[in-house]
Amino acid sequence: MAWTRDQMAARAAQELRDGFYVNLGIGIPTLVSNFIPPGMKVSLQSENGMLGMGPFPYEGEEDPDLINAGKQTITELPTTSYFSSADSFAMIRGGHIDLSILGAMQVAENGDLANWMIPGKMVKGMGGAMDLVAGVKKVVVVMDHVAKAKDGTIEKKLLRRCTLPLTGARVVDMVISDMAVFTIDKHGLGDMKLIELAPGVTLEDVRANTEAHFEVALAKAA
Amino acid sequence: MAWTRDQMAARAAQELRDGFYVNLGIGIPTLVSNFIPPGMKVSLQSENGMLGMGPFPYEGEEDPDLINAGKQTITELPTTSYFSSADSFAMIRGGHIDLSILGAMQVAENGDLANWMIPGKMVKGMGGAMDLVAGVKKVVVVMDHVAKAKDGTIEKKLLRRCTLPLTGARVVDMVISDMAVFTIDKHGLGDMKLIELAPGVTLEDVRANTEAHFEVALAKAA
Amino acid sequence: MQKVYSDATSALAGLVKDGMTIMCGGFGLCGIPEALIEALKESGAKNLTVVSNNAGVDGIGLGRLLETKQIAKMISSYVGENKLFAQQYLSGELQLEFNPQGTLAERIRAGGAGIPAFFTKTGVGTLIAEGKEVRAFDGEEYVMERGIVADISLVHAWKGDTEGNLIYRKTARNFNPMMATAGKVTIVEVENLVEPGQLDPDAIITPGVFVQRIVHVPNATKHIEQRTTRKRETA
Amino acid sequence: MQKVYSDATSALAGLVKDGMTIMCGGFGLCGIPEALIEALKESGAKNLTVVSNNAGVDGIGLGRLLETKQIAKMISSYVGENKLFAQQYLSGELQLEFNPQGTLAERIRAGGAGIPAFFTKTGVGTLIAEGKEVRAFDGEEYVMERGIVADISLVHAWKGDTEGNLIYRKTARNFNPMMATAGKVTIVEVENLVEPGQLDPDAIITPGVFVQRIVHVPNATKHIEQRTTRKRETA
Repeated sequence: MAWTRDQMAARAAQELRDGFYVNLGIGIPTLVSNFIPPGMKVSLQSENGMLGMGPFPYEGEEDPDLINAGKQTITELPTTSYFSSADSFAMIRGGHIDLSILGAMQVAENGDLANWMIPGKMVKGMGGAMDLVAGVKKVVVVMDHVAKAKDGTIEKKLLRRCTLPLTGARVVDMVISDMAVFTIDKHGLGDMKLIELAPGVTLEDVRANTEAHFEVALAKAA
Repeated sequence: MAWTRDQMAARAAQELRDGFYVNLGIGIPTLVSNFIPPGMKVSLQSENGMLGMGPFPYEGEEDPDLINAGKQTITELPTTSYFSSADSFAMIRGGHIDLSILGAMQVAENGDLANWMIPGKMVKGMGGAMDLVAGVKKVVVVMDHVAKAKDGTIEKKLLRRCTLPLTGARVVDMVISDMAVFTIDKHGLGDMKLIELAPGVTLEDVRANTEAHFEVALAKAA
Repeated sequence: MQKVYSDATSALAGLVKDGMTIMCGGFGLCGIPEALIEALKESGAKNLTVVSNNAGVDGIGLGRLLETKQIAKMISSYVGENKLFAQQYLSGELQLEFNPQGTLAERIRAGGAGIPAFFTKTGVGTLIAEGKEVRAFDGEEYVMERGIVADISLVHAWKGDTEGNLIYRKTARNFNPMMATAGKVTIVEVENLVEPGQLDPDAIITPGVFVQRIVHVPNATKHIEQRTTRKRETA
Repeated sequence: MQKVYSDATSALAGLVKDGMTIMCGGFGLCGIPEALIEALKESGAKNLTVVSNNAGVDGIGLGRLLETKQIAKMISSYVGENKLFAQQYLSGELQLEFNPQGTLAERIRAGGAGIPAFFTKTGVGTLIAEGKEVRAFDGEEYVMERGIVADISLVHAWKGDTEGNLIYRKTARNFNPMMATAGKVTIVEVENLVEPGQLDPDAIITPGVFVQRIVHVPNATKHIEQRTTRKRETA
């Protein structure tokens, strides 16, 4: 009864505002672009050096010189501009991007985020993730509430403190999982609040799958 | 019998090399562009944000959007590029300009340079001078050997130590005055050497008008 | 999200307050946002700190704001082409902070790029380094300079689309692109206002994300400070 | 002063030495200087430190230099799209220094701009900040990062004139412009070589001063790492 990937993306899209400049990570965050409300103007930034990212190209129209940060072929729009990666991260670091939506391995109740390395495994690198979470005005994590291993064991991902190396300390403002939505007051005391439950998910379900301490602040009963 | 302004500029032009990128200050340094040897390619940088500066425009063709760092109307060349002042000074600070030729109020034997303020007088500012002397690979000063006041008194300008506030510490590589040419080993011990005399100027004339200690290293007898 | 405003006065409306820090593009009188400066004058805001390489001349550019004594402090590299400036400075009415031109440009770039401080060789061993941290890297000394941001940046561009993408013309670019990135609110006057898609996306210097308000100034007055020419060779 | 060389091999001739630091433009396989990488392979230089956001894939781009074990160390933000990389890294043959992508881009920009160090929030409180100075400015913590320069920068551009003025195409720009500024010697391959005057001077991204050698690569091979498309709606 938890949210599907598309439903999580749709919920994340509720954080968009007219005129926003947004950076979307790979995976579920990419789907958010399918749920931009009609009439709302949202510009997508790609950290390799592009603002105003269009959809995937039609087959046969792929341009090797036109890719997003996930190295996927994309298209340009009438509003598009290109710039160097230095200028792109100046834009990000300088706080000019309104919203970053990205995935996570672990999030802690104080807003700490881990999504780039598992010690002992081959590490591919952090790419632009550390810059994005440090620089973008609002950081929304979209992720499965728990990780299910192949052997069926479950690992919690919403923790008191991250156990994996951090991508950023006190950087997450909101977590949208398949079970629920939480806000984190990262600039204040780091308080985490449960603000929404997915349909059919109970507070007890969330408690059972969450290590982080959180305050319950649901707008209506689940 | 000392060098004229044009002769000083011509002497400074001997420091140009084929392919050099050069920044010329206002006054006598501007004249150096008239003495670029035929066949030698020299590109002039203007620190407000231009590389490949052309001559003054023909009358009636002045463009208010096309000025040099002295705010004079100029022209562009086929090789011209424009950039922001931040990019321009990144170019200067990063050591990409080969030669800067500029005027001075005082130069010390260790390469210290003063050319931007006289305490007690209205100060207009240093503009780009501090950046140029700190960043450009080679700094050549072209100036009158001494300053003559209206009342006829003479003040020496080549000193043991500058008395005016500095534009840069240990920045000058060469001084071309109306009387002589000196080199300064600014990265070494700061030794100053007299290497040339203007026609008709004697070593004694130079000594009498110079406070700085210098070694005599003339290629031929004066 | 409509970024285009009908005129300079409405583009500034509701934004300007006494005591604000305002960045103002241009070098000398080249590429200055003259219509926006006039609107700033009309706003009557006082006690302003203005970051601008120069301070205009008497009656033109920032010189206009000196007439009304709206500027309390200038952060500049070269000033004093105007008598009013010298007068107000010498009487103590006007504060002045000199920055080497390249340091000023880089401080603004840093402010817009989320860099609170950086090291530069410019000014080491001079008055500029006094009271600042000096540190050696690889045997050479550098002084630490701070990034700066403004409450409002006023920018002049050659072409802009309704999205806020900007292109500058020749040396009128100067301080405008960095200032566009360093204003909490950036207001731009453009000589040519076009629809999205009419600018080459590879040639856009300021992406629209940096621009909050745009005003079309089709007949911008332009001034020449030092008119220098050469004689046409007769054939 | 002739900057144009007849081919990539001659453009590298006499410059490359064992142990050098080489910057290599591109993001993924987009905008990589493939002909120059091939010439670097042919040079046989060993023990190289390569600064590049990524490390190519097996058989393409920097992957070619892994085959010959010419790279001793990579300074990158994201690697491992190739088996050879993982293999050499895990066996200890290849050193790896990870930098956040924006920090890497800024370190290169700083290197080219004469800035030995700057502060950034990126990486504060993470492994990246370990052993580095962390300092608070206005109540927020920042980590100090160092500028970097290279002995040689290899750059790919869309158009260049014989003067070395460069223009890039779409997202193939990426790391190329900063690297062009941060090489003691910068060598560029251009898809289109034109005469001075054929590029719009307001649209030039890399001014010629940064470029020492140019080679024309008219039929550059281009690769797509992730081919993603949408279906055409039927009318």
